[in-house]
Amino acid sequence: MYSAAVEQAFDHPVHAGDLSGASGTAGSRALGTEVAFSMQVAAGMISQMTFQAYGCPHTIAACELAVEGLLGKAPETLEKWVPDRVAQLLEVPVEKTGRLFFIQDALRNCWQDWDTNKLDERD
Amino acid sequence: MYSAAVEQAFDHPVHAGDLSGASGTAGSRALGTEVAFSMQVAAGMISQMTFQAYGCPHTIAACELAVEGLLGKAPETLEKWVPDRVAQLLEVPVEKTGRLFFIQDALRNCWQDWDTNKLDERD
Amino acid sequence: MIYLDYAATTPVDENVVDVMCQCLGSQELFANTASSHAAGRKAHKAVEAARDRVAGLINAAARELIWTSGATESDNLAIIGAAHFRRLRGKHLVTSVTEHKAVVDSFHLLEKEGFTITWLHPDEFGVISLQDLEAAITDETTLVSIMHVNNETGVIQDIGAIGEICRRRDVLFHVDAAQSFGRLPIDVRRDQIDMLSLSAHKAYGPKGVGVLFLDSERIRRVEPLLHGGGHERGLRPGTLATHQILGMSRALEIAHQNLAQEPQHISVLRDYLWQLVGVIPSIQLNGHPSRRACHILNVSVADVEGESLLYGMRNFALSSGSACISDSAEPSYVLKSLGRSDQLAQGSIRFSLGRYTTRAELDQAADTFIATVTRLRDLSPNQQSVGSG
Amino acid sequence: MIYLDYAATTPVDENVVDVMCQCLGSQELFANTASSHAAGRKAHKAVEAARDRVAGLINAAARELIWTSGATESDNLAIIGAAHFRRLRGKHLVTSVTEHKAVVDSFHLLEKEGFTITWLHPDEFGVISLQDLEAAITDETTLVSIMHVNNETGVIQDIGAIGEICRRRDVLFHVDAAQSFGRLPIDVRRDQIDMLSLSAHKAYGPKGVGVLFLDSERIRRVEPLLHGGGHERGLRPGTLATHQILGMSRALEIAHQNLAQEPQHISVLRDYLWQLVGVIPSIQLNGHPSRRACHILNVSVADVEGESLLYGMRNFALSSGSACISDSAEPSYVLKSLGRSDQLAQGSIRFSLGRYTTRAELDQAADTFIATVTRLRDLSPNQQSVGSG
Ligand SMILES: Cc1ncc(COP(=O)(O)O)c(C=O)c1O
Ligand SMILES: Cc1ncc(COP(=O)(O)O)c(C=O)c1O
Repeated sequence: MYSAAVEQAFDHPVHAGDLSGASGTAGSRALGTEVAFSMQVAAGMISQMTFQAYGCPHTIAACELAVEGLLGKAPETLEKWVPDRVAQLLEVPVEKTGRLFFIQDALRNCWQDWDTNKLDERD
Repeated sequence: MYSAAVEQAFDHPVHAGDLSGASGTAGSRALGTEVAFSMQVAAGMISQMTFQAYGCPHTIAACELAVEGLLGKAPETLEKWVPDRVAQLLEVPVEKTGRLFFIQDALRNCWQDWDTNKLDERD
Repeated sequence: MIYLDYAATTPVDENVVDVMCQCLGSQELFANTASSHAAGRKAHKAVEAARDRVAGLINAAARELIWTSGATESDNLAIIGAAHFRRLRGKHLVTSVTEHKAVVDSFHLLEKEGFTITWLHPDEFGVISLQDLEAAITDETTLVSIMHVNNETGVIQDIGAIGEICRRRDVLFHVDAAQSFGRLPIDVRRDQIDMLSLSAHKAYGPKGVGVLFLDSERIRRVEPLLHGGGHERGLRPGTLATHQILGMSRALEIAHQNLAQEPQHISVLRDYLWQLVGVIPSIQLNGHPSRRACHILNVSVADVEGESLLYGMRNFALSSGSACISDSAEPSYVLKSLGRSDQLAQGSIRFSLGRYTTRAELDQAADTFIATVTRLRDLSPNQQSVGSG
Repeated sequence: MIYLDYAATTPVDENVVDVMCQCLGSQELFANTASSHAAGRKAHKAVEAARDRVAGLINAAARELIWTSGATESDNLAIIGAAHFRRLRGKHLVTSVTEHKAVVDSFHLLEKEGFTITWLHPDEFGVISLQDLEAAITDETTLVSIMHVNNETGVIQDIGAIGEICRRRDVLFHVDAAQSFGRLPIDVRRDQIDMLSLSAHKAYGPKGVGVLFLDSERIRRVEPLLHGGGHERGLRPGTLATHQILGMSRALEIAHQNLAQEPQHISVLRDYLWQLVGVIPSIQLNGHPSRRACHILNVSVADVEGESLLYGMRNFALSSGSACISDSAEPSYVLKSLGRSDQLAQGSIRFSLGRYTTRAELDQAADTFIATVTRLRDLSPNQQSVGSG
């Protein structure tokens, strides 16, 4: 039902938390899934990133893996993030893959938040 | 289902057979029960009596007991024979007591046969 | 007591008892298979593995099997469920008068509900004519149900040929195979069977568990008889009985493994018994002389009352008709349909042999049978049909 | 794995396993109870003795019990069978929305067939109002079905009072007592119950066997769901599973003997557990605070997603709703009917305790539960309902 990768990430999420910096959320408790990301960028790379999640174990684990994969990347990567690789790594059952789009949305929102703030700085 | 008395009489009927003498039958194979009695009378008493039966174990056992009870009695006893006592001794289930009336009929027929012959003798 | 009533039910094979007792005693397998926790998943896996194994034995896929409480329920679900689900397509059904009560009574219900049933009559050997069967099928026909092996006579119907006809005429074909599993090979694909009923307790498994096979391509759905919870694809609710299911699957596997030798061995014994008792004057074999499953020898003897015959054989576990109706004194409807008189139907004995039957047991049975018939005939009035008076 | 899912199913009591394995292994009891030979009669006697014993435990007579494949079948046979049989008298029926699926879905079928159902709603504690119930009964009402103990919350309905109303209004009263046997005394006469469903596997007996009680004075007949053979007074055909029936009777006898101590002992444990976990902020007890059977503690925690909660508790066998529907992700309809939000219904855990539960197990369960809730809450975004964008 739950792969070993889900179990590991669910039990020991090392990137759970909240940062000051850019942030993005998606979903709601009423929808059963609500996720939030926050990050800090340094030297054009994501230097710190955390997540918060209300959702099923697959959702929580997927957030953890998403953050893991994004750290050290350019912030633009957030915009292009798609859940396929994480879904595969975690063996997310098909009927649940829809939930991962909340992660995609939240990451885009996080990127927009960062992008807006960056533009602000240029002005 | 079958009492010990039925078992005993079914397995070891000592009065099975056919005699020359008065006889009476009742029932038929099509009806599932057919019984026949024959007897000889000496000194106003039934001196010998036998039965034949096609029927269920209760019927066979009842024939045997009927003969046992009638031997030594006056031949008129046949006319008044009713199956109650035999049914009780053998613990015949209620739904089967109907079959014992074939025995009653056959005994009456046997008595009539004897009675007719007796009358014949008188003439 | 010598047991010669394997067609009524079989003792549970020791290996099956072991499997069941282990399962019952286990700390692990008792959980509800519908539970999502680890214990539940373990029980679920065991049940699904059993489903897979049983499916393999009849050349079906696991998803095509429904666990039931026995062949009676399987027959009812198949026949009533399919007829109801297809009632808009047509309300004509075909079966035979020699089917098991579970089938006959399911059709009686449908008849009361307004379906039209064609009741095929077998020939004097118990065999259903393929011509009759094909002729019975109309545009309104949705279902044909014909058993594989008859429970009273052992007669085998040509289900392969019937399957071919039904498939060609696009009619569903249900087979009650309760008596044939482990005695004849069963292949639902080869024989083009759409629904098939099995029971564990006719094949050295536990009573109270059975299977219904539903061809996944041909059968979209049948109307369930029981409602509540989504178990078994919504077709059969109720907590699955893991120990029963594992027991059934073990029993059927063993029976299947034994297919190469056991039926052959048992039919030799059965023929031996027939050789012994066949010497009785006016004895008749009920059913087809050769197209019979290995385990049943059903004979009628003239001029002997059935109940006394059975009572004379009381040290043997035997039946004088289907065990399921031996409560009643009615002469067997199966034997009557072969043209036997009431007396011959009633004066019949079904010897049914099995895995543990020995030649010595048959010697004893034959001796007692011959002695009983002789004695009861000697005891009978000679005249036939004498009226009273 | 620590088992706290006794409401889903119970392990089979060792004494019951012994009885069943003996029966299965026996040379004597395997025969078909419908067979007239000595082996058959012996099996028949054993089954009838079991029927007599089980009847005694609920103050019924042996002839009033029908063996079934479980409470699901008992519920279906009682409800559908009685409604069908009495359809000419009236087509209105009364039940509640918190019944088990086997009851709910039986009524859904009847609704589709044209019966009118009044679905009673419980109060926030899960209790059905007697006023509501009495008000629902019309001249057309033929049947009321209310469960004794709810399988998700453990809430006890006042079946004595309902029985009194039904008897006075001359309406049949069916009770699903699958969860209450062995936890509360059951007396069909005192409580004026006309039909009652039991299942063995909720009371340390085997899965796949149950009982339906039918009051012999009040119920002339119900329409059978299965057809074939005359078993069980024509109400339930199929070869009786002797080992299952003897197992059920032994299990119910033991549970009945334990009535004086066991429920009391288990309710102390359950209260202990509530004391431990009740400290969690925003935790709610589901069901009535006191009118609850001993074995169930159902709680909802706010702001925690149900699936992750259950996953955090995965070393425990637990359920987050009725086991029978835990396959689906739908929030429990029972909890929703008590007014719980989707989240609270989904974020619920049913701890169900039993004969083998220990205080140490509950300590572990409570520790893990508190830790999991805390951790998941910490993990959650603080804001409620933030839209995307
Ligand atoms: C041919 C046939 N079908 C169905 C059944 C019913 O099986 P079960 O006892 O499993 O309900 C039997 C046996 O009684 C049978 O012989
Ligand atoms: C209240 C209630 N009724 C009926 C059932 C169904 O019982 P069974 O699994 O024996 O069919 C259950 C358990 O699943 C139950 O808890």
